Amino acid sequence: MIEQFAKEELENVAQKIEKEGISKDIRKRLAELGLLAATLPQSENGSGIDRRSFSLVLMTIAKYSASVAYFTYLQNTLVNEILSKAQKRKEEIIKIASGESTGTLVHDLNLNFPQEVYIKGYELYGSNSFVILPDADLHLVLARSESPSYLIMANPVKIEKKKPLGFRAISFGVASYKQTIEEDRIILKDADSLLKSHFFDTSDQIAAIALGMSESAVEKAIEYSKERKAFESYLYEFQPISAVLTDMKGRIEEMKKALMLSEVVQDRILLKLNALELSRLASRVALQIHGGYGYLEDLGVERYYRDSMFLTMLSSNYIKDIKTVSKEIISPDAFKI
Amino acid sequence: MIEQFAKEELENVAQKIEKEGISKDIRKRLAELGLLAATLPQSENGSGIDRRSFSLVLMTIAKYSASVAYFTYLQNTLVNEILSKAQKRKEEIIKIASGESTGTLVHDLNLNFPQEVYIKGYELYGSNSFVILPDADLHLVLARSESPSYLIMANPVKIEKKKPLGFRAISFGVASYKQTIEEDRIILKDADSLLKSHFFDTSDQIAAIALGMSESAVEKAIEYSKERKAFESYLYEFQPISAVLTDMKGRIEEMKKALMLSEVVQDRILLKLNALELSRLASRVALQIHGGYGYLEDLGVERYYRDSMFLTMLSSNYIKDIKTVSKEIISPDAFKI
Amino acid sequence: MSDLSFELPQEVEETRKRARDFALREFTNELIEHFDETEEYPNEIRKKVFDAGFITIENPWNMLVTMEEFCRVDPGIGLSTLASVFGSEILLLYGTDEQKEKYLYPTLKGEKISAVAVTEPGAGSDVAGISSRIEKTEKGWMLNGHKMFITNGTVADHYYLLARSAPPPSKEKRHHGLTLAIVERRWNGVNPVKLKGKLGMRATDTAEITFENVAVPNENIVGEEGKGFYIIMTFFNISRVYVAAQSVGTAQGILDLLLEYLAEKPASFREMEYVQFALAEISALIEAARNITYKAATKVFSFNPDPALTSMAKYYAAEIANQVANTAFKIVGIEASGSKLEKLYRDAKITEIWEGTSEIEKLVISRMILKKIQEVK
Amino acid sequence: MSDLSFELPQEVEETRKRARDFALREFTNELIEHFDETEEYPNEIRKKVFDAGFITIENPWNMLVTMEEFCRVDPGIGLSTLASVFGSEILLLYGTDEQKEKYLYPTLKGEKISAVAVTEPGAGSDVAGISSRIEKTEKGWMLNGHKMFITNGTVADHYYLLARSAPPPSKEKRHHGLTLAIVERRWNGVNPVKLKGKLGMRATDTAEITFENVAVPNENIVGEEGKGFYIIMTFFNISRVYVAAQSVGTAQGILDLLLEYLAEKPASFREMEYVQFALAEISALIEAARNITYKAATKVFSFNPDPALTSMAKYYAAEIANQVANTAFKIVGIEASGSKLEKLYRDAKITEIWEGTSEIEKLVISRMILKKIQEVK
Repeated sequence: MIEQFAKEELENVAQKIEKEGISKDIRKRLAELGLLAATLPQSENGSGIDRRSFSLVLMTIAKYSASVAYFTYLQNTLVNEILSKAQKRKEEIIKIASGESTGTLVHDLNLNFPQEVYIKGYELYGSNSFVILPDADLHLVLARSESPSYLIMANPVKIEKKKPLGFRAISFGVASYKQTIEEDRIILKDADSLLKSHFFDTSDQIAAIALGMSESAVEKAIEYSKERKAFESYLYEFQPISAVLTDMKGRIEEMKKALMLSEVVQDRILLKLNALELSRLASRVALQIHGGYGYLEDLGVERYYRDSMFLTMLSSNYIKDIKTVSKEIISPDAFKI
Repeated sequence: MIEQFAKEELENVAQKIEKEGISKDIRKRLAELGLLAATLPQSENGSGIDRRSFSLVLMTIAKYSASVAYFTYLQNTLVNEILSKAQKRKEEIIKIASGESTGTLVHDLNLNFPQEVYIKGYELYGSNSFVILPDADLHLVLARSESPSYLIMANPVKIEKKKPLGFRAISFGVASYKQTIEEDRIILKDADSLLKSHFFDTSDQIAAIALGMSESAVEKAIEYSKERKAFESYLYEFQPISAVLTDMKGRIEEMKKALMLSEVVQDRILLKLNALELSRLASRVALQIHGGYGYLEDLGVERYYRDSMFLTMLSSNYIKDIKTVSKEIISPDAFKI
Repeated sequence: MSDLSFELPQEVEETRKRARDFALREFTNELIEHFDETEEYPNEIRKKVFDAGFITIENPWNMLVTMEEFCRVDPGIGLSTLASVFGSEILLLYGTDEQKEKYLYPTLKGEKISAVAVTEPGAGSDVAGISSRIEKTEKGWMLNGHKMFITNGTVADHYYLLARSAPPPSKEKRHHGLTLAIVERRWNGVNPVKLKGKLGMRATDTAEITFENVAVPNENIVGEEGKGFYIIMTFFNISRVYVAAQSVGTAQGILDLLLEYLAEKPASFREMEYVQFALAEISALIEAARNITYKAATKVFSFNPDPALTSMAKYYAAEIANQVANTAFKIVGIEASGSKLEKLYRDAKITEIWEGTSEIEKLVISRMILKKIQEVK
Repeated sequence: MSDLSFELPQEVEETRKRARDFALREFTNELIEHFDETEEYPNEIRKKVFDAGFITIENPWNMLVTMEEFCRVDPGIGLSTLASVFGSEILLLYGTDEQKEKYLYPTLKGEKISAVAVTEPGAGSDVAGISSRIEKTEKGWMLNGHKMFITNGTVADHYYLLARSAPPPSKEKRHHGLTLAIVERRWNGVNPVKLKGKLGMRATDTAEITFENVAVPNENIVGEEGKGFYIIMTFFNISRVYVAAQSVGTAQGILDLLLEYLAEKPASFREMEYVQFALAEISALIEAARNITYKAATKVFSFNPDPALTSMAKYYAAEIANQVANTAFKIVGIEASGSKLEKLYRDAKITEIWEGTSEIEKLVISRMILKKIQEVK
């Protein structure tokens, strides 16, 4: 069903979505399919989809529109993982789950150096320069204070959009805050470590998006290799081309299987890193096979090249990720020097 | 149980086995554990172990002695896959399954160019320079003729052993044949394609051995990184060292999962290639971390370096393997030029 | 003690310095963003580059290091300005005095812009596979065809164009019967259309051009009729060295940005061994790419080209530029967002594609090696 | 038009040719196998190498290309014979006339064999971490310690040995207080034990050596007391260039073997694009490794060493040698079994380990880069 939705409603408009953004119609369709509060139990207005199936959903959507897949991931993160766990703000959950409004999470956990959003008393101030979907209706903002950190429902005083490298259907930019917040807008305390473990835990969902993108890039390349001739032979007849495509296919299949069985968080993080790397490689190969045409946006191939790197930047920090796993599987003192 | 056997009966003598070969005692123990006719149904004197479990067995043994794992694989290939499928020579099956005698398969399927073993009428002649276990009691020889190829039970007139790069517990070398064979020593007709599909189909077993070796190499390296200091810190504290070890661990875990779900033959072939590559990389990393000590045979680390390449050479031909899969998943005309 | 020297002549090093200063001063972030955004051709900067004397083919080393230093700051503007004389070596080597007078010298004076029109929709790297036709008429020649991805396509005054003048004598001799002609953009029947939406190098002008019954006078044929393939291959041997320099410059630019990033952050960050290893690896790769590029250039610039070496330089340097971009991102991550690093990542990819894809380069290299085997036998 | 030149002087190229001919003639397959099998030191071949005039430090380029060409045929015998003067640069640069007379000149005449004894069981790449002690006595010095992986350890007449003569003044200055001494193998208390069972390079002599109350006369101290670390680092800057050449030679040897294999097989096999691409990639990598090695050598041999460049050469060339071996195996597969390719695969690995592991090289490179950041700030 998701396959059908993605194929029929996203495939042909994928390029248009990139230009015009994810429309309310698409959000509504995602909502109808129960994908905006996917893993939330039905009792809490969710769809009760199990985690593994949700990963497959993301992978399928990513094959047709990586932007829509990432958007879906982001909305679910807010709704399923954060708002619902915080046992708060039922009305916001419903709004996002229904596609009525959009939400975003403003944090600096994948950055090498913290962004300056602080809370002092009830005063929230500062800005973050790397916000995905800064024009979302709902901002959940990780704010640092002297002791713990807080996740706060806030409204930016100013946003400044920048053209992102990838996921151009989704806005990106700077969001600045300056407001006095009410008590009930504090969603989580000690939000830093809770968010971190959330991100680590959902690493497999990012891996799923990366794999969907990889698969799609490779399939496009195979298709093209069957249409395009050079030196009077089809591209796929050339050994190095079929070898690299076959190799990619194999690695995708391998990681898809690993995705199904990755229960431990360290495995998920490493799978994410590997899948992201694969997606960058697959997009580079696909672009290369398309030659000059691949370098033009018309064929929709260069998009994979940008999206795969942008997804990497958005959802992983190699040093932090590998450090986290090293400490777990080698020694708490690992990765020190 | 297998873990216990491997740990107790192989770990401490692994280096000794490399020097002295796989003794009859070890064969007997493997037989007692039902590992020499592992996947053969009990009705045919086998142990009836399912395929997936057998892969795990090979992986476990390979962690302690790659030579013994490969030997086990080889004996099973003969007994389970070939002799039993050919519905012939029950007494040979029993002998090998019991560890009483050893068998080998003499073929050229992983070579770029065929070896010269021919059959003309009932005359078998020629030689093969790349035979594993040429001093086996039983030789199953792939002999080419004008039309189909045959698998023949033969006795070499001469063998010449060479020191192999890896698996030094197992002999390796040239075997020459010159004999008139009896009708009933022809095991298979059109053996070429049957053996090919056998090797492709059991690619996951080779992957399992490669993964066992990788795991063991990485674990040895982690252990050493916790004992050895440089610049007054333990090696594992250095970021590049913990990063590479963590990365390897992740890839091993990933492939282990893929191994469990690889049902399609193409997936198995590609998994084999990836696992072999990983084993070479892991052994190189492990040796590097051990530094000069790694370069000496005493620590048993350089062995992984040799064994991983030797296993690669024995059980895959990159060009042939990738071509086979390319033709299957891209087009019958793929990988042509 | 040795003839070996890895030092460029002082004059060239001075040009390098001047080029770097020029690029840092003139290729402002604002302009870089502007041309990346609008995909306009940076004609004003081109003129400045001319006036500053960077475009000269007297000592090609000067152009080479300028290419490197310009691309280090911005490959889009950098290449775009320097490539305004694209193809000049063709006339220099094969042109008649009249052709030089009419086309080459005005170009080298900055009065005209040239382009090379070889690639076609159906024939990218496979030069011999082009299907544009140039046929003899009573008065001269008639051109019909379709060219693709032509750099400077809509801004050039004239193209050095390859078309088929006779059918290939055999399957093995597909590269026979191609003829090179100078075709002016403003002639009747020439219709260039700007291609927009490139991943990177958006300051370069790229066009699709159709030619419909274009009359080409006899005097505009370059070299011998039917021998255009060789002329173009000779030219590629030169132009590929410049693409290698583009790659080296881009890679160096990425390292510059990474070092800038690190310099702004607390020392503890850059002292992490993981970061140090990445810096070491990147530096070694750039060093290797630069040496091989210069070595190929010494051959080409002394009229003794080594096609295998040139192809190694082109393919290896392109590979390195892309690899280095990936490594830099692994460290900087999302903080590179909106930065020049992002742009160089997009720009770098073209180096594996134009002037012969990496695949073509590898075939050139291996054919030279296999020839040796053949000779030995 | 340019000072740049990638051509070695004719004299050096002649030496290279002589070295190649010598190696092809003298390093027979039989001998290669013999020394690989027995792990003996090839002393007879060493003498021949001497007699043929290959061991000379007058023009170090001659030694460098000889190293390359010897290792191309067999790294074990090749390095082992050339390294019989290992450490000579130490005396050349820091030795007294008496030390030169007694140790250096006889070594350079082939009458003695030298070795460098730095590495210890507990301190490989971490030179400052060594714990052998050399202490002043009434008459001279007393040495106690334990050295490991010493090339020529059981065949050398004397060692250039580093030991601690004073405790480090602080944690940051661990490299202070180390002293370099010439120690003869036959002195009382010196006990070298040959290490057998190496993965490759089995024609080289490798030893573990214990020193028990070894009396060292005053005149055997090299350079200033306590400054041994600097002497050794200066020496490594030289010796690493030779290891880079070893790697380049090994890599080239692997390519030779691959080409030999291909030449013997039907042309259709080597004309497969997959094989062609592999050849192209291998050739480009070797070209890159050789250039960087020669560039580092131009610096070192003109007494203007660039440690970052030397480390790049050492690490990059080693990386390439190992990578190239892997690629070659991918093509030849099991048919390489028992061939020299197998042996070169085993030999190649050491280049990433000795004379500073690849990890150490990377730290040297990045420290130089980070220094620049520091200076700019």
